[in-house]
Amino acid sequence: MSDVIATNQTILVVGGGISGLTAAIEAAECGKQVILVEKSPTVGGRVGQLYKYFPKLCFPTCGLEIQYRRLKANKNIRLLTMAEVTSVTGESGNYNVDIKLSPRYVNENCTACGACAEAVEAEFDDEHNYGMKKRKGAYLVSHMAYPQRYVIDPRIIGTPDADKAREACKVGAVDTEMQEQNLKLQVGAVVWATGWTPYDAAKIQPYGYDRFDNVITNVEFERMLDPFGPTGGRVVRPSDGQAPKNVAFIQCAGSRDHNHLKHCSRICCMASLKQTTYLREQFGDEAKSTVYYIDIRAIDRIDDFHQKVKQDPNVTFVKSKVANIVENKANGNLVLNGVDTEGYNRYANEHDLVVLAVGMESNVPAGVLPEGTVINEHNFIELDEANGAIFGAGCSSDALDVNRAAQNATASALRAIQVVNRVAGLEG
Amino acid sequence: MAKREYSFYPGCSSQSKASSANYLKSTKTICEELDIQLNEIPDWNCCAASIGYAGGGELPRMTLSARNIALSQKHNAGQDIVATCAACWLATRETKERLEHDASILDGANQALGEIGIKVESDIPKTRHMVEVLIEDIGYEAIGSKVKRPLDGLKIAGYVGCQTNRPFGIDGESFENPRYLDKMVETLGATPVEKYDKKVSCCGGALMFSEPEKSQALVKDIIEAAYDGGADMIVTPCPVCQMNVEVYQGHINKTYGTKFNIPVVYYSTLMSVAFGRSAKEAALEGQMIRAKKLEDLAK
Amino acid sequence: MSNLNQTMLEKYRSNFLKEVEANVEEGEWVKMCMQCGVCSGSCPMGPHWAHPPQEIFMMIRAGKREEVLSSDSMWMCTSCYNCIARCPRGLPITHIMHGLATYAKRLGLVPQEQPTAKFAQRFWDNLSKTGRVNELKLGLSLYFMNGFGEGIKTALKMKDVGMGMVKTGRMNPMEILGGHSCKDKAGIQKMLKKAFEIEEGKIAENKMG
Amino acid sequence: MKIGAYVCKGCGIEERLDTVQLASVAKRDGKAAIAKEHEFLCNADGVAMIQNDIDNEGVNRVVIVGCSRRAKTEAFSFEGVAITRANIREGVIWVRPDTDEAQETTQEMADDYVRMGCAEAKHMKIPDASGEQSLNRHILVVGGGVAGMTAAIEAAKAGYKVDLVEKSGQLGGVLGQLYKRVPAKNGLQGPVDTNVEQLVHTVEALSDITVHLNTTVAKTEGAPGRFAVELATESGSTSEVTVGAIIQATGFTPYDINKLPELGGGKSPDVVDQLAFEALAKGAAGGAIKRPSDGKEVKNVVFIQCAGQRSDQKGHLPYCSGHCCTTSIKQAMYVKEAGGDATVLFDDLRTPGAVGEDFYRAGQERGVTFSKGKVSEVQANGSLKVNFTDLILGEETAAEADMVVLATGMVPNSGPDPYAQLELEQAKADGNTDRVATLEASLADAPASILNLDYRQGTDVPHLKHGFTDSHFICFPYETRRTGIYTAGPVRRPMDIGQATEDAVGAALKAIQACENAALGQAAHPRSGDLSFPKFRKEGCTQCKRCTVECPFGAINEDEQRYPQFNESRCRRCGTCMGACPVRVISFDNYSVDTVGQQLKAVDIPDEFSEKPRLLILACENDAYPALDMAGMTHQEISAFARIIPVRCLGSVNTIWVTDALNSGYDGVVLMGCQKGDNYQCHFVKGSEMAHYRMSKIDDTLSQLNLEKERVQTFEVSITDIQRIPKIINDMETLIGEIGMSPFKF
Repeated sequence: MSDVIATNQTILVVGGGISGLTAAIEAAECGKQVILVEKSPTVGGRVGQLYKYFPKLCFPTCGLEIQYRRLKANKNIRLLTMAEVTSVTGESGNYNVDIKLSPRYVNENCTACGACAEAVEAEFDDEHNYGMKKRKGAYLVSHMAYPQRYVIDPRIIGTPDADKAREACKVGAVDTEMQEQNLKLQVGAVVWATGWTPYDAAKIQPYGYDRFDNVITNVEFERMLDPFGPTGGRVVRPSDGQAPKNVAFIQCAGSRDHNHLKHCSRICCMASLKQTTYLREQFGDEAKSTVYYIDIRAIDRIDDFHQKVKQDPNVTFVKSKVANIVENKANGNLVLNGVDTEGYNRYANEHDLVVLAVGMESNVPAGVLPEGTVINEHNFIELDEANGAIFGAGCSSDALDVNRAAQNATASALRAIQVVNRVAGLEG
Repeated sequence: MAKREYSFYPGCSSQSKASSANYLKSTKTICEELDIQLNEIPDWNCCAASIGYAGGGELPRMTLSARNIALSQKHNAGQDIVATCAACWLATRETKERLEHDASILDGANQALGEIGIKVESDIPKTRHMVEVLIEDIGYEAIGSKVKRPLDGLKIAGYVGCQTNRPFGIDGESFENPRYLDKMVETLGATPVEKYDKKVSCCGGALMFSEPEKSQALVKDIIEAAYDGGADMIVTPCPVCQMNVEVYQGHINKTYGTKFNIPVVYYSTLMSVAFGRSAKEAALEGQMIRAKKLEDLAK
Repeated sequence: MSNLNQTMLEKYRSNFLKEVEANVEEGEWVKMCMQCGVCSGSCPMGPHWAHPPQEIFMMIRAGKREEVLSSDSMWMCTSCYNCIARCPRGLPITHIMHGLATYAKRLGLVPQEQPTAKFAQRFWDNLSKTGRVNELKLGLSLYFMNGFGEGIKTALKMKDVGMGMVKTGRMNPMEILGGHSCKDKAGIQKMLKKAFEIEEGKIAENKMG
Repeated sequence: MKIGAYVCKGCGIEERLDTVQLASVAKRDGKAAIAKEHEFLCNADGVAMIQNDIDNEGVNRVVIVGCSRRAKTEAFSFEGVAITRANIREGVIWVRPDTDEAQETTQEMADDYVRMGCAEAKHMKIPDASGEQSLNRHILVVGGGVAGMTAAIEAAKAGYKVDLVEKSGQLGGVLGQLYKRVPAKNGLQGPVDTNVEQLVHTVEALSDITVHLNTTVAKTEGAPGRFAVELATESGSTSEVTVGAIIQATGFTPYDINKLPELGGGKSPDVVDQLAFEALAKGAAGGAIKRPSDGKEVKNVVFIQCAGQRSDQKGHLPYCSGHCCTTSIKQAMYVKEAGGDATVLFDDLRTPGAVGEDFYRAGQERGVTFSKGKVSEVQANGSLKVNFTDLILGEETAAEADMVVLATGMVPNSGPDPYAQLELEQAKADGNTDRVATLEASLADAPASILNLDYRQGTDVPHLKHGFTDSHFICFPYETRRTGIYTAGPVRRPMDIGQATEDAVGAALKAIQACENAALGQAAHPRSGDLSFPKFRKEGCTQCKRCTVECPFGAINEDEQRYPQFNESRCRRCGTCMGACPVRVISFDNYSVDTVGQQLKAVDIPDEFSEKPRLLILACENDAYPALDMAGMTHQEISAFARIIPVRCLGSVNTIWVTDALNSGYDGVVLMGCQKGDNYQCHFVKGSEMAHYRMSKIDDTLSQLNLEKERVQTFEVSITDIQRIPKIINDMETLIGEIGMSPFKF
């Protein structure tokens, strides 16, 4: 990694999700030098785990393909995967950054032929599928993974599996001796786009995510629709593999709640509306959806999608925060207790699957960014003079949908460019 | 293990010949076993519980608990206040927080206390439930090591109820599925009822007196769920829960044609038996519905 | 009492919310409710409330003073704290319900024969006399709170319970002759008297204010 | 020209195929000067081998016989040569069973791909830019509101010159009319200063920004890097600026409350919209707000959300304007601060994100009353009475108010819809008088043009929906159908001040990028960096205008002799013009009628009785081709008779390819493009749609050849159709089995 060249005129983009990719590519296509670091083995981030986007119901991988092509074609971008920023110090135009590079145990010779995966036996929870599925100890994160290069799970290093992987590789790409490395870079500006993690549903105790099989999260629901996902593209009840026909969507699961995340996560309303259409897609008229909400936040022109779903006779809206869920032990169904606040009707509704619309927990880390960086109580990076040339982008700046994240990332790229252009001016 | 001392607030119901006298008795027994010394707060008074609000407004209620706190500071300086009754614990702990965060309450309470020449000093002692002492200061392991008579073969529903669970609860436990009674039951060699989904449902509390039918309906579900889980008995950390769930089973049977007859015991009773103490020391005679299986063990 | 009601009525005519904020325990929280309804759904007595908490908060904002204060809803609170534990806005709902009940009582608006109101008062009288609750007297006073005839009926109905309690040494017939008490009875009463004065004083201020 | 073909033996290719034969096919049929095999072509040694041939053997056409063009791009990127791929890994061995029976056809498949690769290479040129425009680091911003000023400032801060054009006599726009604004930062705070003066001051202070007040754009011609813009002042004087890119930030107009009489709009001076209420608040400057009718201090204000919006009623706005909830909360705070009472009647309270939800809580803390209520009527006789259904308490009720504020929506200030203008022209040509009438009527209502583009396809930026000039793409908010022209703020999409500011910064970046790209002759996204652009053979051109009309980006104009002007820097390189051209005079250096046509002709066509049909698959490189790669990765079986050619966009498919294929004996042709229609997924907007249209016309050709029309089929596919796409192809093979082989085999 000694070949990574960075100067005060280089822009560091942290996070290879849709926001980081956008910021990096847009800056690079303005002719700027960019280093893009991603903690995981592939770029693509959270959107790579989605089935469709609202409101167009188009496929995220389609946009990723374009972004990857722009990325491959652009010589101004240096991509580092399995790279984690551990410290940023300094001031605008002059930051020192420490980066920890975890070993992939697979070098650039890899042709993604898959021989190593076939050879290895050990299996682990597949992060890409939120652990709903197993993957091999040697694996390609997804078919869309970029770089298109396999990874060896560190847990098989030192086991016979590691040797099997090495022997299976005809091109000498498996290097079990690879070590962790630390990299020090000097850069002029930092675009921070480390995205979000779905809020831990187990913490929302009344909904029993940790106790009831048929209570799942919205992100897990997305994975079910992937033909190569944990359920082969079919929506099923975890408890018995049956097709759910009466699904409840619970909004603000962990959002707008002082016991959990105080902020509104913005995307969850639209996500649930979108997911009701998945049920339509799979079960036609047989599928009923009920959305339990406080306020439906289908902001601005995409409200017409909300109106469209409202027209669907199979979708019911109940203005109510569900109080608690009890399992019907006989059939694994779930009884939702609460009160419909419109006119006050008490209900105890039985559903065969419950989808928790969990919100976004910002991934902005503690103690990595320079002292004095303004990070608000919701753990988002504010746009503030005091932050020098550290710019939060996408869901590091607020709870944003993909479109606004990409928009915001484009803006962050310009702010970074202003800094490095100023530096260039000074350095001549 | 060195002797542990606490400033003890027994509460009205655990006085001799009061509704939870048996609770106090068995608590004393386990304290002997576990080398705990309870120093009763001299001349403690009622906490007004959660039903005192109609007669006493905010300040009078707070003042009552403030008196106990002040007396504890004066006579049991430096000791945590420990209560066995959920209501006593909750009222005192709530008062502690209001006194600490609401200057006008603190001032008002101290004016009132001034009438009897005492006042609440700064740094109010921690106010804890006996269960917290057992879990945090003693620990399941130490408790397990005291077991001489494992409660083999007993299946027990851990009914936590409300006020030892909300709003404060026991550290590290969740509101909806606290596990500490189950862990306790396991520690004592018995089997807890898993997925006991009435575990934290309300028994009606004080409304058992004013709204008996409504409250008994709640109790019915609590008992039913315990039977569904195959429980031999129910264990609880709260006097109100114990009384409400135990003593009205006859009435409930009349109203609903059920055949309930399930013992409802305190964790302290279970522990006393498991620790090899006599039926008397475990206060088993205090069971309106005899806990036969425990009596047999205690023989 | 009811003249206090008049004064308050006049003073806050335009705005019941302000009245609640000024005079009800934790009343300043009412405005923070966002009408999600989780409290109503979580309440064990929910089915028996005329108006569950979230609706009461809305009614307060809508200025439905009579309906709220004279309703028996808040008297249905068992103090299970479910609502507090779950409220996404952190409203101390249990305490607000208690506060509303207390305030309604002060203004003399409690519905006739509201059993919990009566019991709660008896509980207070009982404890404030000696500083400790005398369960027997409390029990009996309770049975007879709806008149003598009723009382006998209830007493008979409760006989088995009473006997059982006595048999198991958890009730003492002799308590009728006094029973448990704090040593410093007098002090406790002085203390409570003072506390009341202070609280009444506050309300009085609001009355002028 | 010298072709080097390099056959990789790695990834199991050697085990499955006769690579010696592949190399000889490259030499014999592909006319490759050099054909080499390598154990593992993408490793350092393999790459060095190729580089050496380029440096020392004069190879300038490189054919990589191995993996897909999407794999190993870092390894196979050689400067100054044309590169093609014969995809025999994902495209052949991974989609064919490893059996003895399959061996023969699998080898034939690979042989063909080698022939096709060489044929393509032979007809490719190495593209170079036209040099039509030089670096012009100068940007035009239209609109002097918060978005426009921000865009100007941010572009200037990045070192670019800006001309800021404002129609009115002063900068500030709507922001300038506000008393205070909703905070952009988190925390339970109230309204904050707009700081509009600072913003204006900054604009005036920056020497790189030239402000033009009372000015409009009279004419815009040219292309990114060389826009010639004529500015006209009220006084009539004009001046011209030459800019590299344009940002349109013309904002919005509040929906007219006079259209809402049921809500008291226009019935009482005390019923106002949000902007009018700002004016009153500004007047009161922190004191009690006085109501218009009688100057009485307002003690009690009711705010009605979603007034005339989120409604399917005729004349109302169907959408939500996003900002109105927080705006009403802010205004309710004004009232509270002055000691009054404020009630917000809402349907859904929309205060998204961290800042939004904080502001909602702040409003509650300050005692603003929120009721979920549906207003039926505002009675305006003397005092105001708002009749509404309280949805929580479930009752009909009413609220007295000193004033009522209607939260009406945003109407975008965009120019007329260029496609309506085009359609009008077409209708006139067709003599469709009714259509002409309706279109003329609608255009008469349309606002005056903003940019007055001198474009073949209309005077302004195309609308997306409801008159907003937004991007159609979720991943690409700044996708524009007029290259080098970007819209920002509420003209693009309904939004609040915070978002408008962010939006302007992003638009500034895109404008800067457009200048830089133009200077290098590079394409903008999605074909970023592409240097090829359409060239045409003038002598062959029949001036049919199809290219100028069908270009999805309005890039092509017509010169005075009515020949096409391609305007390289407006062009997005999709090839739709090439597909459109009936006389096939349009081509790109590295992508032309020949580069594809010669590939399909290079395929070996067995005779009619061989039972070896040939299927030509033209697959869009954006979605269909990646899906095919993933079909390979997941080992979906694909017919051994398919020959797949990636195309830039289905819009670039010239029907000659299909007729050539049929004439040369192909048995079936399958076209695969992206979703078309309103929810189009085509990255070039209309490409897929055009292709479907053109193919619908091909039936005549088929019947002339008297072939069944099922032999040619067009599909809409998506990148996730990893299993469906192979099925489509295999179904075609089955179909041919049923209807029989083509007789056109020679």
